[in-house]
Amino acid sequence: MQTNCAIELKNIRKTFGSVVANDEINLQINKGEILCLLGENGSGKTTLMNMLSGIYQPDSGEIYKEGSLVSIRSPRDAYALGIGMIHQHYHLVDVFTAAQNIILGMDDQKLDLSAVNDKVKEICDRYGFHVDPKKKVYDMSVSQKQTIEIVKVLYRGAEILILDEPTAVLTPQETDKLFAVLRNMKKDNKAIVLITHKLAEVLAVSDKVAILRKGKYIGIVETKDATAQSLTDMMVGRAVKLNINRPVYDNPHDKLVVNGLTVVDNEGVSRLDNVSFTAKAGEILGVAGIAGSGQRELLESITGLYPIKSGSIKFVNEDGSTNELVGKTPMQIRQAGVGMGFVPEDRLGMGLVGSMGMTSNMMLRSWRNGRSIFFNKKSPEALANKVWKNLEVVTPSTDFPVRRMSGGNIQKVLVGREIASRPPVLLTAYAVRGLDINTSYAIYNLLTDQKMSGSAVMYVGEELDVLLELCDRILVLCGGKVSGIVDARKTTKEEIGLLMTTVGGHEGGEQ
Amino acid sequence: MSEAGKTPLIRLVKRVKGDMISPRKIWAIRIGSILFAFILGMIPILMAGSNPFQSYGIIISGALSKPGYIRQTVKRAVPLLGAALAIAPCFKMRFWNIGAEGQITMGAIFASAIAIWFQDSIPALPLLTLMMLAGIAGGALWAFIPGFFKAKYNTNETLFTLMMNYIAIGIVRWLQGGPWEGRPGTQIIPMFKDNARLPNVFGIYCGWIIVLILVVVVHIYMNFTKHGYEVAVIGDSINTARYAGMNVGWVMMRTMLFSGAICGCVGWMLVSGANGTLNADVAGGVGFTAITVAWLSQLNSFAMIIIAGILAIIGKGSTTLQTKLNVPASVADIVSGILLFCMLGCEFFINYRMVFRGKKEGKV
Amino acid sequence: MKKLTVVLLIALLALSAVFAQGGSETASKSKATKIGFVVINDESDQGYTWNFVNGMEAAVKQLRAEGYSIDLLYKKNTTESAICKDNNIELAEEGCEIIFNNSYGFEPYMLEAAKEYPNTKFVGMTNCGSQVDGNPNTYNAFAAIYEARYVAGIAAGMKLQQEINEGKIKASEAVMGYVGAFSFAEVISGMSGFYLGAKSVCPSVTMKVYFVGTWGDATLEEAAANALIDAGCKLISQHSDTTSPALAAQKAGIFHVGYNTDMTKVAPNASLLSSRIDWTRYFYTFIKNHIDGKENKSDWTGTYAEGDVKVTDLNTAIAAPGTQEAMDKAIKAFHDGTLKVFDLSTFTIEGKKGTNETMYDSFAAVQGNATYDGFFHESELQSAPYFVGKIDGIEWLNAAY
Amino acid sequence: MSFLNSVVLLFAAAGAYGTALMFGTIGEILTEKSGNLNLGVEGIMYMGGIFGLIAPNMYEMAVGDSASPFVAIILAILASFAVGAIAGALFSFITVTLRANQNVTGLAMTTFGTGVAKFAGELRRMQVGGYVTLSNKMKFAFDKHFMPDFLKKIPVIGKILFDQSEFFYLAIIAAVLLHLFLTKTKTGLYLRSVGESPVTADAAGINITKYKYLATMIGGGISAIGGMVYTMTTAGCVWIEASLAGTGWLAVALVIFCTWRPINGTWSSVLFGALMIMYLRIIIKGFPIELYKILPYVVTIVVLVITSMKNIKDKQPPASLGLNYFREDR
Repeated sequence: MQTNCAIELKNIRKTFGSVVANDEINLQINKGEILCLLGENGSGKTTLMNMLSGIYQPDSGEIYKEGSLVSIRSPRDAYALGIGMIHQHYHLVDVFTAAQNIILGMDDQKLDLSAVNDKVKEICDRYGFHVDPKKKVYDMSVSQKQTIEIVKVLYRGAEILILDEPTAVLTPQETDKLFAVLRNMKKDNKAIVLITHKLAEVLAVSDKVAILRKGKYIGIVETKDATAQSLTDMMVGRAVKLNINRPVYDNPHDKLVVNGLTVVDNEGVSRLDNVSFTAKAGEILGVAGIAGSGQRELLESITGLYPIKSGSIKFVNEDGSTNELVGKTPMQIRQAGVGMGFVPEDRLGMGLVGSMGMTSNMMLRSWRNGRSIFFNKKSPEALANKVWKNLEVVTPSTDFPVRRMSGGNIQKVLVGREIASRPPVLLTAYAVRGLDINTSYAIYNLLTDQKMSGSAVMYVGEELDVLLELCDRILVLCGGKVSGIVDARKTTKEEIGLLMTTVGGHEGGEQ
Repeated sequence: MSEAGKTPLIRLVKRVKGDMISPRKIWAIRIGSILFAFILGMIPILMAGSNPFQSYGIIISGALSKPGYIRQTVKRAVPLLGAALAIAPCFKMRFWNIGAEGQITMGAIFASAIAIWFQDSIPALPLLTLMMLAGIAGGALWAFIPGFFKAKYNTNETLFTLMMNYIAIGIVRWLQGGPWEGRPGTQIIPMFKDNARLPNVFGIYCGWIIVLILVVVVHIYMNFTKHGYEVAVIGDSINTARYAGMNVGWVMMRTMLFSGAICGCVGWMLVSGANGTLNADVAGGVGFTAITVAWLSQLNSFAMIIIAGILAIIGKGSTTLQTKLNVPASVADIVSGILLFCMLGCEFFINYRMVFRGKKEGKV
Repeated sequence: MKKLTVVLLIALLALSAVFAQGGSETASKSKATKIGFVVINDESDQGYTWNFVNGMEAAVKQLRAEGYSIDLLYKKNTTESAICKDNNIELAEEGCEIIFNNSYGFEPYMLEAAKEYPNTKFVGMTNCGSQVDGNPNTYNAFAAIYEARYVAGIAAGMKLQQEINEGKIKASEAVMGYVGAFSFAEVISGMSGFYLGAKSVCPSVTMKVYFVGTWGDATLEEAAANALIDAGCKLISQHSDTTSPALAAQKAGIFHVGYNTDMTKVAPNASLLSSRIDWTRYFYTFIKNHIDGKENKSDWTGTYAEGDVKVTDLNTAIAAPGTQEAMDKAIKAFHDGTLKVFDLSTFTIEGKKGTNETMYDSFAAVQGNATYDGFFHESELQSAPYFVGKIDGIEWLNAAY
Repeated sequence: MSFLNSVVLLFAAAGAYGTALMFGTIGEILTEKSGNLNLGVEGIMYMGGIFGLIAPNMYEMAVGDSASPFVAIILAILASFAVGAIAGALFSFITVTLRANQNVTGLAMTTFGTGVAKFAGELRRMQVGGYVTLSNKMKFAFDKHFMPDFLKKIPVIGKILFDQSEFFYLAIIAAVLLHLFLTKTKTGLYLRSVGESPVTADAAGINITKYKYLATMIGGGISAIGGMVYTMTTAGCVWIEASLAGTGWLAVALVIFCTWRPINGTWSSVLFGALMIMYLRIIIKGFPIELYKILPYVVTIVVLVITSMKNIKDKQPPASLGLNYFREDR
C-alpha cells in the first residue's frame, strides 16, 4: 500500500495567535481511496486541508508528495502538485460563466472557450456530471455551483481532491449524485478527502476515516471496521464524569413555545424546517447537533435577528398571557417587555464590539436606557467592575479592548453581561468553546444560577458530556429539523450522537 | 517548484492579540514616517535649486513667525479641521463619505441665501444665527441623499458622494453668474454686508473658536452620546449592531445628516467669515484634504488639530517660500502628498509583522 | 508618545527657524522699495498674466536702470477668494509699499485688506471700485483697449472685404465670431470697438458672439470658437485668455484676431494680429511717482495715444493688402484725437441712435452722462469700461453671463 | 441650422475633449477591473498633461528644427504613460503591498499628482525662461485630422467619426483592445476575477499582487495619456493647469456611467464632452447654462442609483472594488 501514498503530512502544526489549530498532525492520503476527515467544528479539519491547498502555511512540519518533500506556498503550487480543494464557501466569480470559472488560473493555454467546453463535456461524461458551460454563476443553484467547483479542480488534472463539507448544502438526491461521482473518481485512481461530520455519509462513501478532535489527531480506521457508534466515540471522546451541579427547579413552566418554525437563508436553502419545541422556565434546554444544523438560525430567529418564513414563537408572560415574537425586531421584542439574553456563537462579530473595552461592551444592552442623548456610563461601569471581579476576568482595565483579551475572558464578559439583567429567557451558543476547564465551570454555574432563578435557558453546545450533565432536556437538531427531544438525565451520549448524525429514516418532528 | 521544501522568503502575519507592537514603537514608526516624508520632500526643493533646510525654515517661519502669518495659517486650518471633524463619524462607521467638499459648498449656498435675502432687514445676531442654521440644513440635506440610497439600496457611497461634490459646485457657478450675480457679467456675488459677516477675534474671523468648540462637540458626540456609540458599534460590526437592536439604516442616514451638518456649518463660516461672499471655490479642496486629515488622525478629534495644523503650515509657508526663494508654491502639494503617503504606508508596519525565512516562528 | 511628537516637531521648528534667519538676512540687506504683485494663474497661461508680468518686469528693469532699488515679490496662482486677501495681507506684512492686483475678481478682497493696511497702496487693475470706496490708499487702472480692438478690427474687416472682393464669400457671408468671457462692460465695450473697426472698412460685416463664462478654460474657448465656425463665421476674435480660439480658427482654415499676446506664432495661417495692453508705462510711472513722493491718480486710463494699448505686428503674409496703411490712418487719428470709437453716427441700437440709457452700464461704480458731442465718451468717467450698448450687427448667441 | 445639424456638430466638436476623457476613462476602467479604486486619476492626468508636454519640448529644444513630429508624439505618449505608470505603481505599493485605505490613498495621489504637475510646469517654465510650448510644425502634428476629406463629408457620421485628431482613433483602438483583452483573453479573464473575487482568483493560483500592480500601472499610464492629449490638442501644446482641473474626476464618473465597459467608455466620453459644451450649441430657454455642466454628474448618479436599485449583476462595480486583500485575513 505504501506505493499508493499520494500525500503525507508529518508533524503539522499551525497556530493562530495563541490558538493551536493543528497540533502535530500526521496523516497519509492514498490514491484510489476516499478518506473521510471527521471531527466536530473547530477540530482543525479545514485548517489542515487549507495547508494542503496553499491557503495557509504550517508553522512547522513537512508535507511529502509521493515521498518527496514539497512546499505549498500558494494555491498555484497546490495545483501544480495535483491538489485541488473544493471549499465550503465556493470560490467562484459570480459574473462569470461556468466555463470562465473553470479555466481561471490555468497556465499555458489560450482562451479557447469551445475547446474548454469540449473538455468540460468530456470530464462530465466520464464522471457523470451535468454542466452548462455558458451559464453565469449568479443564475446557478447551490449544487450547480458545487459541480462547477469540482469540475474546475478536475479540469486542471487534480489527482488529490479535497472536499470541505460538500453535502452541507445539498438535498439528499444531490448528495447521492455527488457520491456516485466520487466513486467514479475513486475508480479513476484519484485520492479523495472528504471533510465531514455526517456519520451516515462517512459510512456510505469512504474507505478510511481519520479523526481529529480539538486540533489533535486521534486516529485512522478502515470504514469497513467502523460503526456509527465507534466513530462517534472517537469524534466526541469518551464520556467523562464532569460533576456539574444540576439542581432541580421546583416549578418549571412553559416560557417559550415554538411552533412550526421554518426559515430560509438568502440563497434559498432551508435552514430550519418545521421546528417545534417548548423551553421551560427553571430548566436548561440543551441543543445538540453537528455544527451548521440550524442552531445559529434557531437562536437568531427567536431573538428577532433572522427573517422567519413561517411558524410562531410565543413568549409566556408571568401572568400567563403570551407575546408573539415573530415579525418583531430585536428592539420591538425588548420594548414588548420580553427580557431575553443572548450569547451568540460569534462573540466578537456579533455579541461584542472588539475594539471597545468592557464598560462599553456592557453598554451594548443598556445603551438606550434613559432619555438623555448621552449614554449612562455609570451602570455599565459598575456592571463591568462586577463582572471583572466576580467572573475573574483578566484584563488591565475595563477600557482595555476586548479583542485583545483571551478567548475565555472575552466569553466571561459576554456571558456576564447577558445574565446581568436576569432575563426570563437566556440563549447561549457554544458558551464554553475555547475556554479552559475552570472558566467553563464558572460559566456552567452561572447558567445554573439563572435556571434556579426561574429563567428558561437554552444551551447550544458541542460537548455531549456537558450537555448530558448540565441540561435538563436536550433538543437534537439534524439538518435543520428536530430529530429528537430527550431527557438529559435518562439518555446516553450514544443516543444523542446517533440522533445528531441521522439522515433519512426517522428525521424531523417530535419523538 | 525548484525551491521545493523552502518556505517563502518573507511572509506577512497580521498582528493579533498578544502580538501587538508596543505603543512606544508605534509612535516611533509614525514619527519616523513623518521625518522620512520631509526628507523625501527635499527632492523637489533641491530640484528647484534651493537649500531644503532653509526652505523648510522659510515654510515654518512663513507660517508662524508673525502674528499675521499665524492668522493666515489658522485661517487655512479652520475649514480643514472642521471638515475632518465632519468626516470622522462617517469613517468611524466605515461609510466612505468623500462628499465633504459638496456638503460644505451646499451649506455655503444655503447660508448665503439667507445673507442675500435678509441682510438688509435683519440685524447681525439673528441673521448670523439664521445663516448658520441654513448652512447646517444645506450640508445635512446634501449628505442625506447619498446616505439614504446607501441605507436603502446599498448604493456605492464613495462614488455617489464624489459626484455630489461637482453638482454642488455647479450650482454655485450658476448662482454666481445668474440669480445672485452683482454686476452683470462679473460672476461675482457682492460682498455681504457687515451684519452677515462673522466678527473677528484676535484678527481672525471667529470661526476658529467655533471649530474648536466643534472639536469638543464631536469628541463628546463620538465618545459620550448614544449616537456616537451606535456609530462606533456599526463601524466595528454591523451584526453586533443588529444584535444590540440598532436600526443600522437609520443610523447611517442620521450620521450622514450630522456629518453634513458640520460641513454645512463650515460652509457657513467660509462665506460669512473667511470669504465674505460665495464663490465656486468656497470649499477649495478642503473637503478632500480633510479626508486624509481625519484618517491620519485615526478619527481622534484632538489629533486632527495637529494634522490639520501641519498641513496648514505647509500650505501657508510654501506661499512665502515662493515669494522668497521662487520655489513654486505647488511644492506644498508635493510635500503634503508625500507626507500622506508615508503616514498611510507606515500603518502597515504597525499592523503586520514580517516573518523571514529561516527564522523559527514561535511566540513573540 | 504623543509628547515625543510634540518635542520632535518643536525641534524641527527650532532648527528651521535658525535656517530661516539666514534666509531673511539676505533679503533685508538692501533698503529696496518692496513692490508686491498678486496675480491670477501664472505666466504659463501665455496670455493674460503673462502680459502683466512682462509689463511689470520691463518697468522694474527700466527703474533699476535709472538707479531705483526695487524688490519685486509675487503671489502667483492666486484664486478669487479669501486666499487673495491673505496674499495681499502677507505682502503688506512683508513691507510692500505698493501691491498690484491683476484680476477683476480680486478687488473685493483687496479692498478688505486695504482697510487693514492704510499705509500701503493697493492697485486693482481692470477694476473700478477703488476710486469711489473712500479709501485714499486704493487705486484703479485700466486702458482703452477698445481703441486697440478698433484698430485690430480694421485688419479683420480688410481681410473680409478682400475675400468679398475676390469673390470667395458673398457680402452677406462676412460674419465674424467673437469668443467673449462674460457679458459685461469690459467685454461688450471691447467687442463693439472691434466690430466698429471692422465695419469701418467692410460695411457688410456682421458679428456673432458666444460668452463662455470663464476667463481661461481652453476647452470651452475652443468649443465656443468651433461653435461659431460651425455657425458660419469666417473670422474669429476673442476676449478670453487662452490661445485655443486661434488654434480652432487655424484648423478650420479661417482667420483670427487675438488678444493679450501675439498669436501669430500659435496660428501662423490664421492669426492676423492681436490687440494688447502694455502695462509698462503705468507700472513705471506709478512706482516712480511713489518713490519720488509724488501723488498718483486714483483712477488711471491708458490710451492708444499714450502707447498703453497697441496691436502686435501685423501678420503680413496673410493680411489683406493695404491693411497696415488703413490701421496707421486710424492710429494717427487716435493721436490727433479726431477718431472716436463710439461715434454715434457709425452705429445704431435696435435701429435707433444710441442714448446714454441704452449704452451706459447702470452697474458701473461711477454714474453719469457720457453721451454728448456726438459720441459716447468711454473710459472718461472711470477707467473701467462702462459701454454696454447692444449695437446692431452684433448677434448675441447666448445672452447670459 | 437644423436641430439635427447642431447635434451632429456638437458631437463632432465634443470629440476633442472626449478624447482626453476617453483615455482617462479607459485607464481607470482597467485599474478598477483589478479591484483598485484609484481616485488619483485627477492627479495622474495632471502629471500626464505636463510631462507629455515637457518631453517633446526638451526633445525639440535639443534637436532643433530637424526634430521629427513622429518622434515627438511617441515621446509624449511614452513620457505621459511612464509618469502615469509610476503613479500607478506608487498607488499599488501603498494599497496592495502596504494595505493602506484606497480612498484615502487615491485622494493623496490627487494632491500629490497635481502638485508634481504644477511644480514641474513652473520649473520647466523657469528653465526655458518663458512659456513651455512646441513649434507650430509640432503643434499641427499633434492635432492632425488626417482622415481624407471624402470621409469627413459623409453626412452625419462623417464629421463625428472622421474629423478628429489621431489620438481620437488611438483612444478608440485602446478601448477596443481593452474590451477584447477583458473579454477574449485569458489574462483579461484572470484580471476580472481578481477584481470580482480575489479569494477565488487566489485560490485558482492567480498572482493577485502582480495583476493589481500591472493593471493599476498600465491603467494609470493610459489615464495619464489623456492628460497629455488634453495639453497637446485642446490646449494647443501649452500648459494651462486650470483648464485641466476636473477632467480626472469626470473620468471617474464616466467609469460608473459606462458600467465598467471600455466600448461604452468611448461614446460616453464623447457624450460627456458634449454635455460640457452643449450650452454653446443647444440652448434650452430658461435652463441656466451653468447647470448644463453638472448634467454629466447628475446622469452618473442616476445610473449609479438605478443599477444599485435593480441590482443588475452585470452592471455592478467589480465586487471587490476598493477593498484590499490579504490571504490570511479570511
